[in-house]
Amino acid sequence: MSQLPSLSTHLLELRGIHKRFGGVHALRGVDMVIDPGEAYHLLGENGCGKSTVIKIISGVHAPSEGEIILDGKSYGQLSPIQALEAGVETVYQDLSLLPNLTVEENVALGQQLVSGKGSLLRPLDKKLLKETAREAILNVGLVPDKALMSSPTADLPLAVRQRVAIARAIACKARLVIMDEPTTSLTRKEVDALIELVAKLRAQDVAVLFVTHKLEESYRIGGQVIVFRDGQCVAQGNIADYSRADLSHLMTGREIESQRYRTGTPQTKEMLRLSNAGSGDAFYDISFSLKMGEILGITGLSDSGRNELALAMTGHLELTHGQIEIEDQATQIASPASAIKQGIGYVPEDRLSEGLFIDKSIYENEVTLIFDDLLNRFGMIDAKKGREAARNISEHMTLNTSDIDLPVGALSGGNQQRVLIGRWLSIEPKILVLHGPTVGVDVGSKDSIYRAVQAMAERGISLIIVSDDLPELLQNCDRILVMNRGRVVDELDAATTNEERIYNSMLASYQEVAE
Amino acid sequence: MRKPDGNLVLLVMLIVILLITGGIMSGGTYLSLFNIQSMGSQVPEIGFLAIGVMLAMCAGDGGIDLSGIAMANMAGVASGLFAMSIFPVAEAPILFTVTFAVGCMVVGLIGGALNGLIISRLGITPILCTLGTQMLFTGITVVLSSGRAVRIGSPEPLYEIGNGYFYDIPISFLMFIAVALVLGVVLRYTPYGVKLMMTGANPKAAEFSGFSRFRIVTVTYALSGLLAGLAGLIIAARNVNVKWDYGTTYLLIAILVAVMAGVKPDGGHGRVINVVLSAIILQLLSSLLNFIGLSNFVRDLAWGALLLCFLFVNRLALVDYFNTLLSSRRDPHASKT
Amino acid sequence: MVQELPNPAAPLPERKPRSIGALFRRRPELVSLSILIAICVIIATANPTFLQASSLVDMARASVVTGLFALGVFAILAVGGIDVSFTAIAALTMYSLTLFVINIYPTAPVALIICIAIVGGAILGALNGRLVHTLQVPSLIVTIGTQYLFRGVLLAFVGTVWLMELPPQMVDFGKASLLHFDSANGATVSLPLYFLFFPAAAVLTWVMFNKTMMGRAIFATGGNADIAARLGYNQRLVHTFVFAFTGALAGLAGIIHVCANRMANPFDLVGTEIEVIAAVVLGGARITGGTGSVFGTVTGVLLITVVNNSLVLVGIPSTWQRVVGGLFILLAAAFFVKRQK
Amino acid sequence: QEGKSITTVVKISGIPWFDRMHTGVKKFAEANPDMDIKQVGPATADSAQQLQIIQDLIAKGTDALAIVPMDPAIIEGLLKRAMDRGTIVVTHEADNQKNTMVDVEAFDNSAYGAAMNVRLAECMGGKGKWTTFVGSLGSRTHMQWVGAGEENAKKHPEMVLVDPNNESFDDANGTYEKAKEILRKHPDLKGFQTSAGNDVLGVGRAIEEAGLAGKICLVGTGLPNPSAAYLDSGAITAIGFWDPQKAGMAMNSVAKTLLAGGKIVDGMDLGVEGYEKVTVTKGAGDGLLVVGNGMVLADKDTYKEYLF
Ligand SMILES: Nc1ncnc2c1ncn2[C@@H]1O[C@H](COP(=O)(O)OP(=O)(O)OP(=O)(O)O)[C@@H](O)[C@H]1O
Ligand SMILES: Nc1ncnc2c1ncn2[C@@H]1O[C@H](COP(=O)(O)OP(=O)(O)OP(=O)(O)O)[C@@H](O)[C@H]1O
Ligand SMILES: [Mg+2]
Ligand SMILES: [Mg+2]
Repeated sequence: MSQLPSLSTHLLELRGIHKRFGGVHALRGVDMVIDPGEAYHLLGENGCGKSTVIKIISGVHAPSEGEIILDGKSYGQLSPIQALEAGVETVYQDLSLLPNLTVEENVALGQQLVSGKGSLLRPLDKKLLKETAREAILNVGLVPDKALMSSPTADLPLAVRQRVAIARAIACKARLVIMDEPTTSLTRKEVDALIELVAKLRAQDVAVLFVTHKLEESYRIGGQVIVFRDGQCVAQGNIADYSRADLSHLMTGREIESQRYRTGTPQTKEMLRLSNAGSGDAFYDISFSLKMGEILGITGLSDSGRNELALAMTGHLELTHGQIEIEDQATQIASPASAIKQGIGYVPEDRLSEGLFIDKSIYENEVTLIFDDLLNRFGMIDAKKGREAARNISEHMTLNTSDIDLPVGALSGGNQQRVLIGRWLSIEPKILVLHGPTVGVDVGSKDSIYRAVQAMAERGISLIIVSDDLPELLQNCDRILVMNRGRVVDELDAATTNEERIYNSMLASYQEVAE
Repeated sequence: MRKPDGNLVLLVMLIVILLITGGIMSGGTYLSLFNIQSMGSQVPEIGFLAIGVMLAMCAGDGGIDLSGIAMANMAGVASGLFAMSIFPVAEAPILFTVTFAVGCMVVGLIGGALNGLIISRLGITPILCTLGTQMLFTGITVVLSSGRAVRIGSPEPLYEIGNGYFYDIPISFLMFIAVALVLGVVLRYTPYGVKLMMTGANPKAAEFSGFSRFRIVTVTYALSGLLAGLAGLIIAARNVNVKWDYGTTYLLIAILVAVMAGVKPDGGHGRVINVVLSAIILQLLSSLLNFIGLSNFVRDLAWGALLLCFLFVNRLALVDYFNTLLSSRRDPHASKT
Repeated sequence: MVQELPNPAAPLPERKPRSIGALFRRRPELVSLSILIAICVIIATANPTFLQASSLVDMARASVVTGLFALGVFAILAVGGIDVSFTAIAALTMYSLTLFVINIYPTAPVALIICIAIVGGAILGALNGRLVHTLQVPSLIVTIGTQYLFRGVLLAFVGTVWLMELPPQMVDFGKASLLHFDSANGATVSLPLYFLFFPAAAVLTWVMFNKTMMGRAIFATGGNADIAARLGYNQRLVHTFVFAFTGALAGLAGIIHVCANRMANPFDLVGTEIEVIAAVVLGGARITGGTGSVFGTVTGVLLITVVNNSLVLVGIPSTWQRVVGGLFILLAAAFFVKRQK
Repeated sequence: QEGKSITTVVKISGIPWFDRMHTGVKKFAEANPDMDIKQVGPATADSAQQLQIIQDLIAKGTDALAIVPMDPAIIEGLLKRAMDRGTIVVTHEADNQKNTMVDVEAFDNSAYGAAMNVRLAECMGGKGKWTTFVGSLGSRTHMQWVGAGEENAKKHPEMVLVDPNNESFDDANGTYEKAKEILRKHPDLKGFQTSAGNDVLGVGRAIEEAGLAGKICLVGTGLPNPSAAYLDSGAITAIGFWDPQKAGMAMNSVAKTLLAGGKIVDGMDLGVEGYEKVTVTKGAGDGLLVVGNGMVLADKDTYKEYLF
């Protein structure tokens, strides 16, 4: 890696970037250098400013102070169009796909927008659009058939959307591709394809900047690591020179070791049993049972039916075959409300749109489920009782603020997730289904979420964790079910199995089923 | 209640300014007891409708109630015809009034519930649904009354509701304030109210939390209808007569009042007290213009300008700035380590 | 780049069955079309007079002003807004312009008058757009404000007197006919020249939406404005353009209204906005933005026009007309939702 | 009566009819410089708006109100309170208004409706299909006029009334569409009797555009100036009206008399053309009904005498 003094050799350089949002000082003097053809891994805890620095590079935010040097030219701030013109393409954390436009348009419109320097008063070249989109879609390993190209992105599963977003980034002549947590909903196979793609991009002298919480992927990709803490860059260097412990330490300022969290053991009472359950063509013949205080992991590729299974157990999807028994009583779960009434809780995958009331207070978000139980004798909500309950939850979930009147949106993602999980403590469900409980959450937050999960199992709640994060399942579960093409293909003891074993089982069986 | 509500502060300041201006410009007549009473008795009609609009907006998903005034007129006409067919006005004034008043509320409640059912069960967008029911209700009123005004008459108790005073305060205004208070409490302190606001803020999360959207939406629109029914009662009590085309301009004005009160059309946010103040402001301004004798076309202009001013002030966050000077600001991240 | 073989593990998006239901879901305007056809069949059965050429010509004529408004409203709904001020824009431009022509430039050619109307409407619309962009509040609120403002300015400062004596060239333009023939009772039926503006505007709108970057930018903004902004779509331009576009159409509609009626009444037009919005929504545009089509909008306009202009024909007495109209909106909307599910 | 105030409240300000009335009010003000005389009205045709204006005027302490109610029934309660407070109340176009001291009418409504129909029947030759338009079904005077018209038409057994009482909402364009539709449904229609001021303009345009001017008869309320072109072309057979200017002056004159404590008696002269010898009877309520002689029926040949 050459560090020449001249400006022009760097693709991009940030000097003394500060960013304030009202009273929040998100970035406190960031210096960073990006060179062509290199891969960068931007690491840091939730809320340390990673997304913010990216948004500054891609022109979404203007820095409060500092200088951006792009291709040797200095800017006080960039506009989205300037950044795009310079070849800075971004896959945002929220993907930033336009839900109502087709895949084709999402992928390829940007190219024509940029080549017209942002001018909108010009004709649209449909042919060029199709060609560009086709090529990019092929490059991310999707099949560019008409059905896909002409669907609105809102109709696609998350994993496909994520790849469409990546396709958009590489559809233009990119020189720097930024990806903010691009693999959160990708399965291992898809991640492999992405890693190959990155290698290809680098071979064409394109720089790639990753923001990620998944260290093992960063190690596989290699390149430089940039560590942020509290809005400052605390380290930059070759990733191979840092151990996991080093990085954790740099990010958090404290030691966190990887460990198996699961301590308790399931009780004998059977809480839930599915027999030959099925729903449409999403999943079939699912049978398993769950003991009191047991933690069951369910994993599989994104189209394996695991998401639908989670939804069906919690009243969001109708079960068309088989039956569900709760405490040996055959039952039906017709709606989320009925699931809750029967003691089944659900922490959805997408916490912002499905879980939290983002501009309502922490208090309201924590006691959401028990408003009807907080009544005093006038039929009003007993605020004292409610706040008591909310404080209790905050404490249990080790929230980093004691002010329960703050809007929940003011919390970082990890804390938000804790509120969402803690909500269920208020009704002590019999069964709690956690869907991707730590997606996009940093190490520190993960730690406290896992501890809280274990404490729930100790108290006799049966838990189901639906997740891609294999270490998470291994660290927390008693058993792990692997799903595939709508069926359970393997059942493993979490204490004795390992990641490799699960992957092999998952992929091997995938091919078997496919045949 | 923990943070002073910027909009509330603004509304209160505006009321004070209008009262002072009016007092000065009219040489005091504007502030005379008679005029204050007169203005007070004019507030409830539009006030009830505006609260109804607010409720619908709070329910989210493009919630709006365009059928308010149509429902008020329908309530007055239908309930009036019904009550008159049972009790002769002159002989049983109390029974008549009670029947009529209850009838108004029942008709409003049913009409509103119909809106709610159509929206939550059939999934029709509120704007289309209430536009359709607005025409339907107006049509029913026309059919019932053959398009003529229906004379409700003014038996003593009904007259009192519309024109009487309780310690110098118009009874209709007191009724309005009482209903607003009850609603304010309901929205703030009952599970229904809190759930309404949360559903409006994020319908999907509400569903995941097991709230019954069906029940919340139906109850909300039914409440909005109930308020329209009350508006119908007040109209009948004040004017002795009810008619299908009364108050056609109220449709937009009710929305104007709600919006000026800071109700978010996206749902999930709205305070009854702000709507009450906002309705009062509109009344003060409108009476002031009538007092000065300005052309009534200027009133339209003034309303438009006032609304845009509100938006500018909110945009520039002047009120927040003002508030920070008043109270020390909490930093959400202060506790972060 | 090297073309890579499709990854076998890539989950294919499941193909939607090509059923009628799926087709209706993808193309809601077909639902509107079906409703339109059904309504026409019903009316024609009730009174075959409906199928006369003269009634079709009458419908065509009656749809022009609503249609021009509706195309504008469609653009606004597509960008994710609602506009209730376009009727006030139309009223303000048409009245001020007519006043100007009568008093200052009585010999102005019609083409020039129309151009001024379009430009005038566009300027007022652009003001809306800028306000929506700067104030960052839903456009419904802003346009309620500007509706009052524009109408207030018109009536308080420009004038309230009806202008009955239009310059001859405007009257001639309103009378000029595209084709005319005599019906059975010796009455002349004529399709006015100004009718052409509606299809022309529809085609123009279609081109704008489907053949320019702006069209995509409008849909992008309607889908999600924040995302569109960070992807480099200039939001200020998009908003200003869309509202100006709607204003321009409104200005055009206003002046056509004047010429067709042979008088300029400043009290006209305002109050019809909700009906126009209903027409567009019945045409398949979602009130939340990002969807809809020109074809659907035209269908929606025809739907409303046919219903409005056939109640007497079908023999519904005045007293019942509102009940029927209201029920129609509800039924059509319900059918719509059902088919879309 | 030095310094006393009379305010005329019209249905809606700005429209030609009430602009014409305004000229009368201004004339009256010039003649009475020591009084405070004005005209106001709502910006929109909505009885609720008019109600508010009247209420504010009462609160302001106006001495006398001369009101042309949008809807007499709706303001009954308010007018009662006004009179209880000592405000003088005079109305116009509201012979059913109970709570008024004096209601001034330009003519007898039934006579007017019948007169228009006589003119229509004459034009139609006493036979053929005809129809009627009203501003709205709730408009009492309009319903009285067409009612009297229907009554008169019974004298001609061959006149057939079809699809009666179409609502025009005083909107020329809407009336035009509706007239076209009726002409389509009844291609052999021979006559229209209309009520609201704009109806003749809408129906007239429909007739003219269909090339039926002179073949179909149209008699209705309208003002000379706006109707001129259609009268000339023959699309409008005749218009009926009374002069709002005179009506405005008559109302103000009555109000002034009442303010001075004077009496309104049968056969008195209000000092206004068409109201030189008014009939005074008991009104719908406790007040009086004053009927003048202000009816005008004008056609192609005579409308030029009334240019407003
Ligand atoms: N739009 C905003 N308004 C106010 N504050 C903001 C905004 N965006 C970010 N911040 C602040 O900036 C800080 C950094 O946020 P950022 O989103 O960059 O974190 P991050 O490093 O991306 O976290 P994560 O790993 O969870 O994605 C946060 O603590 C937050 O307080
Ligand atoms: N509009 C906003 N106003 C105030 N703060 C914001 C805003 N948007 C984001 N933030 C802050 O940004 C921080 C990070 O937000 P972000 O959405 O990136 O979640 P996160 O902490 O990064 O979680 P995750 O990694 O799961 O995305 C939060 O602490 C939040 O306080
Ligand atoms: Mg984040
Ligand atoms: Mg981030």
